[in-house]
Amino acid sequence: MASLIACPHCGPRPKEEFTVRGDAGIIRPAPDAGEDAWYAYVYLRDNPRGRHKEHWHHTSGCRRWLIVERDTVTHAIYGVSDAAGAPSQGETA
Amino acid sequence: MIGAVTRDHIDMRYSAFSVFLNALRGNKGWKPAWRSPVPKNRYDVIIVGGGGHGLATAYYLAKEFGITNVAVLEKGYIGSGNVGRNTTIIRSNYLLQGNNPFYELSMKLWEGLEQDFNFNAMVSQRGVLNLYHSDAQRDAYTRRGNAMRLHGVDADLLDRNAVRQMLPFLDFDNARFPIQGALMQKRGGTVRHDAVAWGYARGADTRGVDIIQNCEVTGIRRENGRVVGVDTSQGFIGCGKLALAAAGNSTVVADMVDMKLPIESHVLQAFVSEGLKPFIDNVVTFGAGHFYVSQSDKGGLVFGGDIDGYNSYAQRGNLATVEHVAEAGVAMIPALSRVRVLRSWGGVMDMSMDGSPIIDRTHIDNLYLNAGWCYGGFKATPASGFCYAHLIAKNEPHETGRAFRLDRFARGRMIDEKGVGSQPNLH
Amino acid sequence: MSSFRLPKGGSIDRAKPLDFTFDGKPMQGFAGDTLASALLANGRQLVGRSFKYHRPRGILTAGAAEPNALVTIGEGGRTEANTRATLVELYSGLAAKSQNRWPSVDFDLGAVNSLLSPFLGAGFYYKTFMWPVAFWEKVYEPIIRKAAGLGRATYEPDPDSYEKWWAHCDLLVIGAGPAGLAAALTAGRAGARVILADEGFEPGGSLLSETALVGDRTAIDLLAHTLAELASLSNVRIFSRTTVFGWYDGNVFGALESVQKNTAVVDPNRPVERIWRIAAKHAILASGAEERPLVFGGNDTPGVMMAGAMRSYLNRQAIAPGKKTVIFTNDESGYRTATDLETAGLEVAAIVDARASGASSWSGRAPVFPGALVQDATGSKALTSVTVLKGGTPVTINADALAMSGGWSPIIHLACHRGAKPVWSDAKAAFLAPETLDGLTIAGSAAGVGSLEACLADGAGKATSALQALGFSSAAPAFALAADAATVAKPLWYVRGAKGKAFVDYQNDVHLKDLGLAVSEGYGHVELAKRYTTNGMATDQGKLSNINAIGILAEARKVSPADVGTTTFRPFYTPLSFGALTGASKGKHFQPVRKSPLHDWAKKNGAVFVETGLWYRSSWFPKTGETTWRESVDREVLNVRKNAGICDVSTLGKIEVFGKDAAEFLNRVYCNAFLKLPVGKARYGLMLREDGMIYDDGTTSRLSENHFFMTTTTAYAAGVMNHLEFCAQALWPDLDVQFASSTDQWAQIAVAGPKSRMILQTLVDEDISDAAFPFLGAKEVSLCGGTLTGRLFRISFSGELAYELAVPAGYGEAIADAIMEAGKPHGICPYGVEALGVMRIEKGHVTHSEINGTVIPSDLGFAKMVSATKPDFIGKAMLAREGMVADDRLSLVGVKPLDPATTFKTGSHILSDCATPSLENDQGYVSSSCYSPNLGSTIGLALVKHGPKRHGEHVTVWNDLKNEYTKAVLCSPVFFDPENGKLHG
Amino acid sequence: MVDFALVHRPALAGAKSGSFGAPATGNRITLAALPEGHVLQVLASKGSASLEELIRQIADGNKTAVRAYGPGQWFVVGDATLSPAEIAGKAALLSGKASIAEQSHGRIRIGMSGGSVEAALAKGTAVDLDRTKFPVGRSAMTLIGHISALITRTGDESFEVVVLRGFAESLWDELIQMSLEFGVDARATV
Ligand SMILES: Cc1cc2nc3c(=O)[nH]c(=O)nc-3n(C[C@H](O)[C@H](O)[C@H](O)COP(=O)(O)OP(=O)(O)OC[C@H]3O[C@@H](n4cnc5c(N)ncnc54)[C@H](O)[C@@H]3O)c2cc1C
Ligand SMILES: NC(=O)c1ccc[n+]([C@@H]2O[C@H](COP(=O)([O-])OP(=O)(O)OC[C@H]3O[C@@H](n4cnc5c(N)ncnc54)[C@H](O)[C@@H]3O)[C@@H](O)[C@H]2O)c1
Ligand SMILES: Cc1cc2nc3c(=O)[nH]c(=O)nc-3n(C[C@H](O)[C@H](O)[C@H](O)COP(=O)(O)O)c2cc1C
Ligand SMILES: [Zn+2]
Repeated sequence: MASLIACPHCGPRPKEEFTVRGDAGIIRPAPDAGEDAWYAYVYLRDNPRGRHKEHWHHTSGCRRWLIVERDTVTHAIYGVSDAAGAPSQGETA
Repeated sequence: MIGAVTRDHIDMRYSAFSVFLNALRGNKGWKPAWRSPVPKNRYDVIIVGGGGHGLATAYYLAKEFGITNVAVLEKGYIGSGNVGRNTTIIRSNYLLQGNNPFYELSMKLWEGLEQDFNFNAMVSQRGVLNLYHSDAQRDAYTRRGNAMRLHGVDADLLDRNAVRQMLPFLDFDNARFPIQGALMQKRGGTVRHDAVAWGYARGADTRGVDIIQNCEVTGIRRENGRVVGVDTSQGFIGCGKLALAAAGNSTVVADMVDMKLPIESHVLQAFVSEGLKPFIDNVVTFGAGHFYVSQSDKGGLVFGGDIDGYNSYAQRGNLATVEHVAEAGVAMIPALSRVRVLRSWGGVMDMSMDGSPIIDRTHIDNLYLNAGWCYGGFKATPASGFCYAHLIAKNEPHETGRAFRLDRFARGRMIDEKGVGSQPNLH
Repeated sequence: MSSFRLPKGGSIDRAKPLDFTFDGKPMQGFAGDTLASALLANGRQLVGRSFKYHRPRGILTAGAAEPNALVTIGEGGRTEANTRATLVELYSGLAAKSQNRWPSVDFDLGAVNSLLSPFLGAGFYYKTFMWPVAFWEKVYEPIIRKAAGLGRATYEPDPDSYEKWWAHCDLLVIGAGPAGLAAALTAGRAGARVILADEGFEPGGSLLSETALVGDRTAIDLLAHTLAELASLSNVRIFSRTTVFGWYDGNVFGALESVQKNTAVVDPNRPVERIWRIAAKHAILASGAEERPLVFGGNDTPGVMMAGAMRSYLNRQAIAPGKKTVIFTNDESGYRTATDLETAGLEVAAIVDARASGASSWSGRAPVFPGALVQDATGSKALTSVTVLKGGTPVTINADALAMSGGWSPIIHLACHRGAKPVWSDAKAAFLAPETLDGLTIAGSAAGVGSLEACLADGAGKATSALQALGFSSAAPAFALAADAATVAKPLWYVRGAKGKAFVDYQNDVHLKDLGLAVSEGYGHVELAKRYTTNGMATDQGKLSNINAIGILAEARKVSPADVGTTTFRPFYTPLSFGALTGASKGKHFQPVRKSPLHDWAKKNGAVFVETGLWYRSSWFPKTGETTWRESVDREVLNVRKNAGICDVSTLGKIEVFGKDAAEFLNRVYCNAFLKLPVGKARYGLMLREDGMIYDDGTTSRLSENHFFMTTTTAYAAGVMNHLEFCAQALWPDLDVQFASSTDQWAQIAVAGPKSRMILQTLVDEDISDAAFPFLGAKEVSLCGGTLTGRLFRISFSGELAYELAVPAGYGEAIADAIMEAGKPHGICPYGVEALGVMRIEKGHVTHSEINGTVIPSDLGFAKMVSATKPDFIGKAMLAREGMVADDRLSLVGVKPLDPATTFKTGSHILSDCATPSLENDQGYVSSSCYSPNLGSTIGLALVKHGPKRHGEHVTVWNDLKNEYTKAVLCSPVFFDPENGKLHG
Repeated sequence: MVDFALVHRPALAGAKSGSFGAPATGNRITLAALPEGHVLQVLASKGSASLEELIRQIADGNKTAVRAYGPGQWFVVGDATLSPAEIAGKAALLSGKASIAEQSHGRIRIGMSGGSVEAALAKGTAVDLDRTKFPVGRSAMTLIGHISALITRTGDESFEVVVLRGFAESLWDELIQMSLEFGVDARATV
């Protein structure tokens, strides 16, 4: 993976154009959710062997945050979508 | 106190003399460096992971604490993990109070290790230089160097000319980011990675520890809140205490007891060049890009850079990172341009949320955790094994490792050398 | 002497002689020679010395697997060590040198190691050199290091250039032998975008040395026709001299093209090497097969050669291997070599065939010994005789050449770069790549196919199915189906009872006994054996040795090769220069340069520049007569505080924030309140990370209801932009907010000092009196009588009455000039980041020297800025943790020496007065320091335990690195104008 | 107020001009600094329906004037310089539906053309610029070497590159480097 990521807006692009943030499964708790919830949000991530969803930012492209679903063992990519659900543009490549 | 020493051990002591003797006997006399035992039904302590830390822990449990009914379970072959694939740099040039004494203890253990476990691990204190290229970096190294001195660790701040005299082949004349100087630790250096695993394995084995290869832990059995044993590819094995030392696979094993860890697994690549006559005598790290290099005793330039940046359990990386590392290499040493890179590989690292490790008990009272070593765990091997053995034997953290607590994140007591926070791929 | 070159034959161009040297000796070859073939033609068999025992070594192969013929070519910055002579295309002026020998390759003192060999068995160094302790670094290691290694690298920089190139195709074909050509032709005809890459300097692979007929045409003729048709197809690109070195995720292949490695005169407009990143929808690996060496005594004696290589040198370069050749073979290919030798009129003394059955058919003159074995080859620097075990009895045959063929191993290196494990096939007696690989198909002998016709058919067939999957339904195979005629022999891993050393890994001097020792010492696992003996770890990566090592381990462990398995195939297929991997990004071009719109303005005002990230910033403006930077900086500081100064702050990050929810959004990303910031006002904002640490700071102004203008620090501009986009897109997609980076749109100029208003008013059309435009005012202004519109902010980093004026970048220099002009009568001067730094320290303003990722607002005295009323903002929740409220946190204080004549440096630690230096007694450290010309003393900001409670306490500022121990006092971090009188002036 | 002439300093004023690289080849590359006219960054407000039509109205009519580079994000470029008032007028036209960020000085346009222009650019970007995949009018925000820029195909053998002002000179040098083997004529002044 990451040699080429198919950005839903820009088409296949190399790793150099992206910034990886990590686990896209974590959801920001409510302000009053309590210490444990916040600790979990800030410090605990899914780290599976296999299928995993991550936040990738197309920094040198459309500047959209994407959700890349991939396999952490084979590096196969199952799908890439816009984190805010923006519809994919007629991809350019 | 000294653990049990078997006759076999005495016979097989390595020395110039034993090499000579065996040569005359056509080298037929050598015995296996460690046995390949069938697992017993139960051990007092089971260590998951036959890497540097697991094997060192077993060695010190036997040697320092007399606990010899111990098994090290390794899913592959010994050293198949990061201990067998790292760039072998050892140093104790840390900034923070939690880290600095621990890595210095490790350095002291390295300094006596080979005679201690009777195996030449080629501990080579050839000096580590961290280059700086800006006033801000110099100030940060001044702070770090002084922190080291406060603990009696050797540190020197070199200016541009001093560095140039030592390493005239660095780019001093045409650099995009001119070298201003370096923080040097003379006692830093390199160690032959495989030999560390083998030396500890042999040392532990001769003291009665069972080292069981091709034995993957697939499950952890619990009865009324305590661990009673592990399911493995070689069947169930019971234990009194279970100690995890699975490095890059730590969260996978922890998941077996539904324990979530503040750790992500990332791939870090390393590289070796074709064999060359002596080219560079020290360990040098670049300050304006991700690159560090030393020369192995075989002649290969061993070097590396930064992690690829995405979660991975594949021990292989990405071409873009390879190119990035090479660019930084040539920026530091222009003459590398015509040197050929022979091989690249990757290892899976347990990146923690503050870049520092965890050696601690867990919510299960006979389950122990050793993880979160990031790039830095090879140099830590002896101290990690020593402190972890202490924790397992006495159920009390060793003084020197006590900052590496699992609850420090929840308590807001992070040990963050880089100051980048809970973003593992930046540590 | 050229006796080894036959008078006729081969594909060399005898009309084009090429002069070169070897170890300084002038020699001649022809166009079409490799360095290896040219050396052979000149009777140079002994070309190198081995790694450990310094044994004389000759040329063994004709390709990438060469373990022996490693030479150093080129001079000065072009010196290249460990170069395979077999891959070097000969050119005139080539200078080659042998390696790892002293004084010469013919007489090498290192050879005494051979006598010591019993003591130098595998891993001997792990067992000794441990005493005395101090001896390792001082004595043993230097000796080992000097002995180890092969060639010597240069310290001179490389004069040549490199580059990288992306390529895209439907089908990448790796290898231009029969299989690859057939695949490429099939795909080319179907109209697919095809790239055909081959490492050789001419395409054709084994066809180039093939004498057999294909149907009714010669192999050479077939090759010519195929290449002609491919050349006529615009959708096909042929990359010669291009090695595909790695297969990466996303089906991207890395390839190295050597562009100008075949000439002594380098055209500076082109690179010497170029890396291709090839994005292929599908690829066909037609890399061929490697002939297996046979493991017998003295199998490394110069004159012993792979049968296929011997045949290639004979047929391509008309090289006679010697006068009298013995063939030792375990399959048919030995006979092909024998045939071609005899056809060329050379004597084949005997064909020693390990197979009891012998050859299926042999009509040549040479006698065949079925079921016989070569046990030893003898000769010190060149082969003289061969001992053959025939019907159990040894017979000696005089010979000066020995061809060996142990069978063939498919070259599946690339197929295994992405984690696939090879599978052992008893039928093929070889490891094959797994059948199903996404995006890659193996064809030809790389897939275990034997005969030429079958390889052609296989390549064509595999291409057809690959193309159909890609939607080229029309694709039809370019060659008809053909049965595989080749037979596969039972492998012969080694010959028993050899007297001499039987080498498995030539380059690393690993011999049969070493592998035995590894097994008996418990290192029998193929990976442990590799590491313990170093088999397969040399520059050839075991292309020849691994398979035999596996066979030998299998026998020693009494299991099948399937159970032993292979070691891991890793990039690179063949070694790759740093230069190629680096491309054009070297020297000053290592990273791009980012220039402020005021760069040239600063330059013409005499600025001294400093790298700040990718930017260059002006650090001070020396005046003639000033000899030290301190002089200039002191003057700038004093002048700004007395009169006025102008400073380029364009590198600060600037972000336009738009949208109905812009205010709500900013209120959530800053820890202080922004919701009610009035239009026309600026506010200092603190941005936290979710873990509560301060991430960045800066002023943000409200230009209109739904339009804010945010500034960030120079270093964090990009990071903050990413962070804002994450919050907007991933956390709160429901908010209507958009961002545009306008850092480069604006030239931003700080004008500071008591006279700054007077000066600016001459340019600004609107009234900027304190009443009309008070502290923290922010608005669009008209400049110079309406000629230009800019943005004016009344903010101050220096603590003076100060403004920041933003104007469209292209007019930055004009406006800066105008300000200088207007300021002249008021004594304005340009000042740089150094003076700025001094003034901000005097005022106790923090930067990233303090905001280092481990501090929270209260550490820096910003506790009151953290909104208690906002329900939520990034970082709020985590601030409650015990460690964050603990009172032993390091927090901000000022520090100054008791004796102004003394000084201290940033990075020094703080110890309580007279405390013994230790980590336990460490109280904190100096985060920033400077000489303050206003206070006439060094001053510093420090992060210290209980800091604010300790003002007035005497401490030691401890800088052991510089033996500098300064008595100092802790104080308020605001050293200058604490009442901010000047600021509001 | 001081009397002074408002002199505009082009971003590439200091960049090198002239002919470089291989002597005349059929496929020479031409590199030209384009007029620092207008570059407007248009950002769609949340929930705005497709704005292409509206945005075309604020452009100067040139067929490659509007350049989409991501969802709800466009650059509108042209040779003419626009006064703040003119830009305000265009903003009004989009009011509520999209915002305009003035980037006329922040982004620099470079024209690149010639027989081997695709090949030269392929040394920098991973975008497949093949004519069938990347037709005239198509744009892509991408990395060229280490610098990110907006590439637009403006003709069969011509592209336009839009880059941050601060990086313009660096990119200019890189583009020349990438073109050397084909030969390049570079005009840094409009
Ligand atoms: C490329 C690279 C370069 C590095 N460079 C340096 C350096 O220069 N200096 C430095 O100090 N550090 C370096 N490191 C870090 C260092 O190598 C590691 O932190 C350290 O080796 C980890 O400890 P370990 O040796 O016990 O890990 P490992 O050797 O990885 O041991 C963990 C073992 O656990 C086994 N295991 C995992 N799961 C199971 C299971 N379920 N059952 C059984 N066994 C299991 C694995 O197979 C593995 O053998 C580097 C790391 C890498 C990857
Ligand atoms: N069993 C046998 O008798 C036997 C075994 C092997 C080969 N052969 C004969 O050899 C021929 C095999 O044809 P083929 O096309 O399969 O192989 P080939 O050897 O003819 O061609 C392979 C080509 O790929 C190139 N190559 C290999 N790796 C490369 C890489 N990474 N990058 C770029 N180029 C690379 C090689 O330089 C070579 O030119 C047939 O004629 C066959 O009869 C016979
Ligand atoms: C310090 C060090 C030096 C190495 N030197 C060599 C070398 O000279 N030749 C070689 O082929 N591999 C060398 N390697 C790489 C190993 O062959 C191997 O790739 C690495 O240990 C990872 O194992 P794997 O590739 O089997 O996964 C070296 C590795 C390390 C850690
Ligand atoms: Zn994109």
